Amino acid sequence: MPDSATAGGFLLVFAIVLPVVGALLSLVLGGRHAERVTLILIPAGLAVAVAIAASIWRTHGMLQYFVGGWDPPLGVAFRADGLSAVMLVTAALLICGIGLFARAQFPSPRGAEKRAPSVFWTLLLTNWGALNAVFIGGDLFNLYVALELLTFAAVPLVSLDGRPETLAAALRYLLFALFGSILYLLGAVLLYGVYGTLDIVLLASRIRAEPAAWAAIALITAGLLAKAALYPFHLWLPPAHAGAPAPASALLSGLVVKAPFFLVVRLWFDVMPKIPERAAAQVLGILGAAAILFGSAVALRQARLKLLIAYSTVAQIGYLFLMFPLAIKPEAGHPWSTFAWTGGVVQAISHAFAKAAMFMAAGLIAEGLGHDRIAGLAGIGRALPISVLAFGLGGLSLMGLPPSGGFVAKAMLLTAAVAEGQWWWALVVLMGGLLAAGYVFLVLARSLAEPLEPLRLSTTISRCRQTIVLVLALGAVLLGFVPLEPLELLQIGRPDIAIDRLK
Amino acid sequence: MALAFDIVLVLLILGVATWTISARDTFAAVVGFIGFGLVLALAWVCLAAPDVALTEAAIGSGLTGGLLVGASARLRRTETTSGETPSISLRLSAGVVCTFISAGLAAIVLELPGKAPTLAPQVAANLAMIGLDNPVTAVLMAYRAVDTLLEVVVLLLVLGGIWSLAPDHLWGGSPGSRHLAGPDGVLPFVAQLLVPVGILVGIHIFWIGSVAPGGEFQGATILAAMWILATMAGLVDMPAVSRRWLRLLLVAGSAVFFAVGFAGFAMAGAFLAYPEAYAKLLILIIEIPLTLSIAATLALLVAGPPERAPQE
Amino acid sequence: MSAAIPYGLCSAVLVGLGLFGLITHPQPLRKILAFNLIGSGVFLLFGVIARRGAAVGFGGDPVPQALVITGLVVAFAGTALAVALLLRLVDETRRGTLRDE
Amino acid sequence: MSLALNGLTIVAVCAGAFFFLAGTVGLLRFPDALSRLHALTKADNLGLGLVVLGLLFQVGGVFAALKLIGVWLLTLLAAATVSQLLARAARASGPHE
Amino acid sequence: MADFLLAAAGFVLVTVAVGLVRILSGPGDADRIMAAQLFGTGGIAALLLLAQAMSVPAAIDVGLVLGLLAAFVSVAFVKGVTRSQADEA
Repeated sequence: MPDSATAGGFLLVFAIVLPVVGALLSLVLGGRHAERVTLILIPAGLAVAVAIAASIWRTHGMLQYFVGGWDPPLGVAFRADGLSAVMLVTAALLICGIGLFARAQFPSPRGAEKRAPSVFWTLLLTNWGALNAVFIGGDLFNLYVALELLTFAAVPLVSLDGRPETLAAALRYLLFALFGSILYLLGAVLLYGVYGTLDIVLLASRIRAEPAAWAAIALITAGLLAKAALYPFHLWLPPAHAGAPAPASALLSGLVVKAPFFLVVRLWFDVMPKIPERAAAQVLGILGAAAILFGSAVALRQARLKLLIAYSTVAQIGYLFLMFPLAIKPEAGHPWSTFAWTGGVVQAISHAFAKAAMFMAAGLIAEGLGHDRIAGLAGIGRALPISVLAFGLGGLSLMGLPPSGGFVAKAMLLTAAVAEGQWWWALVVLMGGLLAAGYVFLVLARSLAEPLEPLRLSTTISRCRQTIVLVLALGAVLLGFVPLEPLELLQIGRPDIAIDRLK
Repeated sequence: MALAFDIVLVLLILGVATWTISARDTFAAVVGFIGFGLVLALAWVCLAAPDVALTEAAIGSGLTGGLLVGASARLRRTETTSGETPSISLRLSAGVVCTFISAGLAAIVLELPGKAPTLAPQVAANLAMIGLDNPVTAVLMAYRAVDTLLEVVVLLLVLGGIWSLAPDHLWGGSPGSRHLAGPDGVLPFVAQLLVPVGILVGIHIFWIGSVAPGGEFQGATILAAMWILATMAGLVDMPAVSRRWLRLLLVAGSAVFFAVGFAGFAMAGAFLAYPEAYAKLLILIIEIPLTLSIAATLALLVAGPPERAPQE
Repeated sequence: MSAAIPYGLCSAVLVGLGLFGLITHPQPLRKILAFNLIGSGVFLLFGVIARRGAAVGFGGDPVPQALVITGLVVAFAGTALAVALLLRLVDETRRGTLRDE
Repeated sequence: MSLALNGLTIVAVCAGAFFFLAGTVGLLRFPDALSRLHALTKADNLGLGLVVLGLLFQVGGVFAALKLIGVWLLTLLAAATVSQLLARAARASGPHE
Repeated sequence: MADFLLAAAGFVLVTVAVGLVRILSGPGDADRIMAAQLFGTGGIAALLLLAQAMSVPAAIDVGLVLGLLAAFVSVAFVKGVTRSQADEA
């Protein structure tokens, strides 16, 4: 672990500052400029993310920056390891896709400023900045502020259309999120009280197995689970994600819920690798399993497409938490542990692409039909073939069928489960895959059915937007072709590098 | 004696808090919450944290109190319809869980290490480098300036979020209904008296922040409260939120903060670093626009989304 | 040193009380109030920790004190957003019922 | 000298405390909102005034003394106007509920 | 002296806390605001006594802030009530 700022560390500052300054600029300039600022900043932000990843890949070490030149514990550090870099790049790519897609949905006309576009573009940038701040934050309190920024940027997206249902969904989301962050803060406060620092790396070196530390971890984890909508904290997610406009749903489901998950991973594997009890990891796994089975089963019974996708998010979040019992179980650094850990992270990334594509495809379908009732989808496969194809490809990843990122992730989790003798998790993975196949095929079968009367779309859907969605879905598929080699990037900066055994 | 006072105060805090939770009437609970903020401010003084006491009095009790009182008065009429009470079993199990959590936390508090960890020596050692005498301001503006910067962004963003709740045709309009001065004008008279005094107090609290308890957040909160008071008295009207000057005012503080932060790259070798000789001056340069921006943001946060169409 | 203990216990009870309110009250405004109580409990605990860290002439560790100030402001922002959402929701549902859609 | 000052402080603060007590009793005993209002604004502001007076004998600087008096004047002003507004609100809404 | 001031602060605080019982019995909103106001004035008195007893001069500033914002909250209340009546009409 480097104990001073590393060369190139300033890039981390830019990862946060660029989107945030952009958001402020859009607020001041307003109107049409919000969109313009966003579209200019997207390539810049993508370049920063790629530069960070490249630097880590090249130097094989993590990036670190002390803000204001003050070393922790007095100051605040930003750090990026391989995992951060991968998440930064994923976020940048998705924001890129969402931004291009949203241009048609939130156009900024000449003349007076319009509400929805100005808000959407400003919040898109803020979400991005907050996500980046979470991915590179090195200080528990700074992360608290970043998480709050993320929440406050995400909630108004849910109620963007101003209908009472979405307002209620936004309020419920906000209350859950506030509850989560206060628990998180309580845990952080306890840690400071015992160890005198909020810096993650210093904490990792000072923390011991004692009641206060367990209580703090339990509180922080519970708070983050409420924000990540893991079963049984999932209640807020379906109405919120289904009620938001399609690009916003893509952002919320694809990226925003991954931020608290990322922090749980950071906490359990990097800050306190020695602390978590196996029993606690089993609890997380059980909640994950419950989420998979419950979310998928409820998704099967949905009558509306966007709600179906939202419940599928509940289920897919469950997979993320299967990595804990599998990766914590043997001594960390064990090859199967690394295997399961990598599987969980790949699941996070592939789900981000797949779900963003599916939500936006559903948005296009709903736009074309004027509704999103699954029973009324007949004929849409012929009318909007590219969107339906994108939906199907995304679904492939959710089911865990090859070739897709979801397949790689689920195969890794499955293998680790079998190899470690925790076969019950393997069963859950397979069951979840079958249920996912059920709801994806349900939608596809309806879409490809012959309509009773010829389908007429209420508006024409541009091929360009459909292509963007397809590209994102292909991203999820392509992750399945990535050889294990680049996954090595994920391991850089981890305290226990077991990478050579992976090969 | 001091311990006896502490115990009286703690019992009072808990009594008021229990009232806030158990009151049947929402408005009564809100009033209880304001009283709660008041006793909490006393507690902060006893805990040797006058800076926090000021913030608690200004934001925790005052501004939050005003916001909630206004909201609960408005919700008065709708409340009777949603009067369903949770089942006994839920309350019982919740009670058990919460008691358990409280007991656990209490046990941890009692078990905190005998030799408490502290960063006070490190804060003190670097104070001279920044040229401030108030250590809390030093933490907020130098050591952990990035938290403060993000926090200001949070405030602005929430304001944007609240504005976004306006119906489409009211976007860019003014928040709240137009308050007209009453016929006999008690309120305008009071406001004319109170607002100038309040502004002076606000500036005073902000200004002493570098040497004594106080600072930009506390000062800004008072300024915000005075602005709202003047609006409610009909002395001034809330501006339309699409006004360019208003947007500039809101962003000015964070813009200067970012600018000085970037200048830190060139002058002191790091983002948000201050060269030793100019640290105090630079912090002041940030703080003045920051106070004004925060004051405007806080006032508009309380005012809510636009409710009147912008006049063309 | 021991002077901070009553406040520490107080913060523990506040968190429990607020949690209870958050779970049992159906009205959103009461939930917002309860959230603020939990927040106060957490901040008070941080204050106790700061007080325990009194050293070098300071009455308390300034770092947690500063963080509490930041936390209070952020909590206020959350409360303001929640209240605005709630008021808007009430307006909208009332209008909705009047409109008979 | 300081003994005399301390004595004055004790007398004034005790008197102030008494008025707070009186205000509370009034709040509990008087029958309707308007007369409670009457009792309240008189008693607690007088109480605070006496406490401030008592403390004036203790503070060191002129500025601190001015601030103390300022606190009192502020509460006085606030209380007076608010009781005006409240009286009107109480009258407008009547003895309902 | 400090002990006397502290005791006086405690006494005032307890006294006004009894006044808070007034909130419990209501019945009108105006009663509640009044009780809060009594509590506020008493709280400020206790704060000033505390400031002197513990020699924290900054606590006087806290008193100033509380006095200012007490007025603000009460005005917000009156405005809220009139607004809700206007919404009714």
